[in-house]
Amino acid sequence: MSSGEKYLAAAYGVIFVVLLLWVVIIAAKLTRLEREVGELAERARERRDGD
Amino acid sequence: MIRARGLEKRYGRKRVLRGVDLDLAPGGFLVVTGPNGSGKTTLLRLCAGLALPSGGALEIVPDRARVGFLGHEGLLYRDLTALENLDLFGRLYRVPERRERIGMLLGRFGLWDARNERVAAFSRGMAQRLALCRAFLHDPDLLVLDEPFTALDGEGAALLDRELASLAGDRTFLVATHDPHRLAPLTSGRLALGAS
Amino acid sequence: MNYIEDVATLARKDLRLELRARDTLPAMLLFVLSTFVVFHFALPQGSGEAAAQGLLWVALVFTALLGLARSWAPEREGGVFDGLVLAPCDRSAIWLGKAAAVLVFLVAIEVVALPAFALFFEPLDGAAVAGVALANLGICAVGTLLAAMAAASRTRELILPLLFLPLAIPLVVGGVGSAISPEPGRYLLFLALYDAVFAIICWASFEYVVTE
Amino acid sequence: MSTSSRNSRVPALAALAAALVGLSLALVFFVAPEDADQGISQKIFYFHVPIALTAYACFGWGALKALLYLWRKDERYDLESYVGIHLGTVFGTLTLLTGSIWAKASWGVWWTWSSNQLVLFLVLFLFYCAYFMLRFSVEEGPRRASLSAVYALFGVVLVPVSFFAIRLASDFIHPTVFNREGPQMSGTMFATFCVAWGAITVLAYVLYRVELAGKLLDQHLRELREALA
Repeated sequence: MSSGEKYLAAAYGVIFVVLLLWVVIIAAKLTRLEREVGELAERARERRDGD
Repeated sequence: MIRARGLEKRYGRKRVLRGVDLDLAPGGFLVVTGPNGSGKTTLLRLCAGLALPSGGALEIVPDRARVGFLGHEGLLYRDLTALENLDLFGRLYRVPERRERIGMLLGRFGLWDARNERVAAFSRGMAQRLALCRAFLHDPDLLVLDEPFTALDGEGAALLDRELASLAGDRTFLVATHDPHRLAPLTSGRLALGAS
Repeated sequence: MNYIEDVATLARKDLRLELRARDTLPAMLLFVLSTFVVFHFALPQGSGEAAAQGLLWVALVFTALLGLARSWAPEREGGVFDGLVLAPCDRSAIWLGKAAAVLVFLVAIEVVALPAFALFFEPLDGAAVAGVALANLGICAVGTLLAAMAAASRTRELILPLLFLPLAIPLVVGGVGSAISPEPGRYLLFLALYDAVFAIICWASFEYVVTE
Repeated sequence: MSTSSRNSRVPALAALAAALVGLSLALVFFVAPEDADQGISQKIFYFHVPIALTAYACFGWGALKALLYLWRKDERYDLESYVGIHLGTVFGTLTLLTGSIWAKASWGVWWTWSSNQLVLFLVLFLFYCAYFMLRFSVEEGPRRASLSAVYALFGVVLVPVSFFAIRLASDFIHPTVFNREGPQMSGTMFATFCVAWGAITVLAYVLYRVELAGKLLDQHLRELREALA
């Protein structure tokens, strides 16, 4: 690969990596949210069975 | 004078006030009580126009020039003297016969001798009296006082009692306190805030 | 008319506070002079006028930052922000009064610092001094508002340089340019434009910085 | 205004974004002719410039929402302003990275002060990092929203001001010798550029909506947790 092609690949690679990073961060948030919703659902069930 | 329905205040995650109703007619004297952290200070800041409610309705009739406020902090410049502080706020509030009124208030609260001393040199009780002078300075229609008796000694408290008694009836008061009995004779309404 | 009176009242208060406490002015003066001395040793021999002008502006910007960091200290220590916000005056008068006071301090410092610079490094021509004067307006206008923001934050003065420096870059460009460029007119015009634009936006938005 | 109805369009937009990005990649690598003197590395341009333009758009969007917040005091606008500026900073970082790679490819240096656009993005990058520093150092609540909104407005004013400052500065720091902002583009090159620009813009909007949905979920969850407390 000529040096030009290397830099071209590097540039588009960087774009892809940064977007991937963003997706990872959003995925981490989604799993946290999912766990919290689970806890709340649990608490709601306890309350409903309780009274 | 003040009307609040379902008043709510949130600071991000913390909800400080919820569902507070309040009516304060002109000339009224409403005493707000409640444990620490029940949102008394926040409610008073809302009624003084220092903060916006997060929910519910709040109407305050007098505009801010006619509101006197006493907070936990003295709202005074520590490196200015008593006279300079009152002179500054007197100008901002455009108080007529400013010098005479400042002199009268300082005398009424027993601070005349310390008028040229810097607030930084004041004891907490003297600073509280000066803060009261500042709150009464522009003869406001509505007075919002947050625990006015804190740090006052016997004499200071008596002076404040006399001042409140002389103004009750033709001025409107919203006072937060831990010792409502003292204000019982003047009180026209009570509001107890639970620990939210 | 009342607006001008309020601004004057507030500015006079700051001048009185400074004369009484005397903590900001001496500190700023010593800071700018010692910075020059440090530059003398940091500056390799014969590095030319552009470098010297650049160092003048580094010293000016950071001296201004020192003054701005203390600008709202009296209000914060006495909890007086609420008192000013409640006062019937227009909230922008609070900003303008403080900016005027900071300007007086900055000019007082520069009256000593600029001749000292001319003595230590390069003489300053009329355009350079005009550049400093115009930049002072921008520094005080924007800096005072940002200092009020910093006062509301937990980290107090620590965040002020972060907020201020990106906005000060155009001022440094205008200042250095007016000193070393053969035709300084463009740079002085740019500085005047910066002052006008940012003074308006500060004047309009200060209310939202001090109220909730 | 339940958020579910507004979010129904997001999957469709995401599909559109994917299609457009795929199309523009194909155009860039297989259709667009190689630039005469810069060679193949010139193809970085097709994504570098649209990303820069999208970063400007995000900062503008954040400032618009900030203005709406100051006017309406609705928490929703503060959130939208924050997400907009957050995305603008991500794209700004990308612009700096791809820009320096392009500078290395065409001028042999990883950083050059002579490319006005790169320097402008560096200034904006510093500015908006300070935006987040400010946001994290103030208690959550209306105060933080107001301060962030005012600072965001400063940011959008700073863009043109810095642009002129940098142009003025480049006269005396060292004159620009060879910065090719917009190389002459033949028909297909320009078409590729437009498709890429469209693709990046739609992609940015999708990222914005997804991130915003995540933040709103956070908020609703908090209210739910309080209700069940």
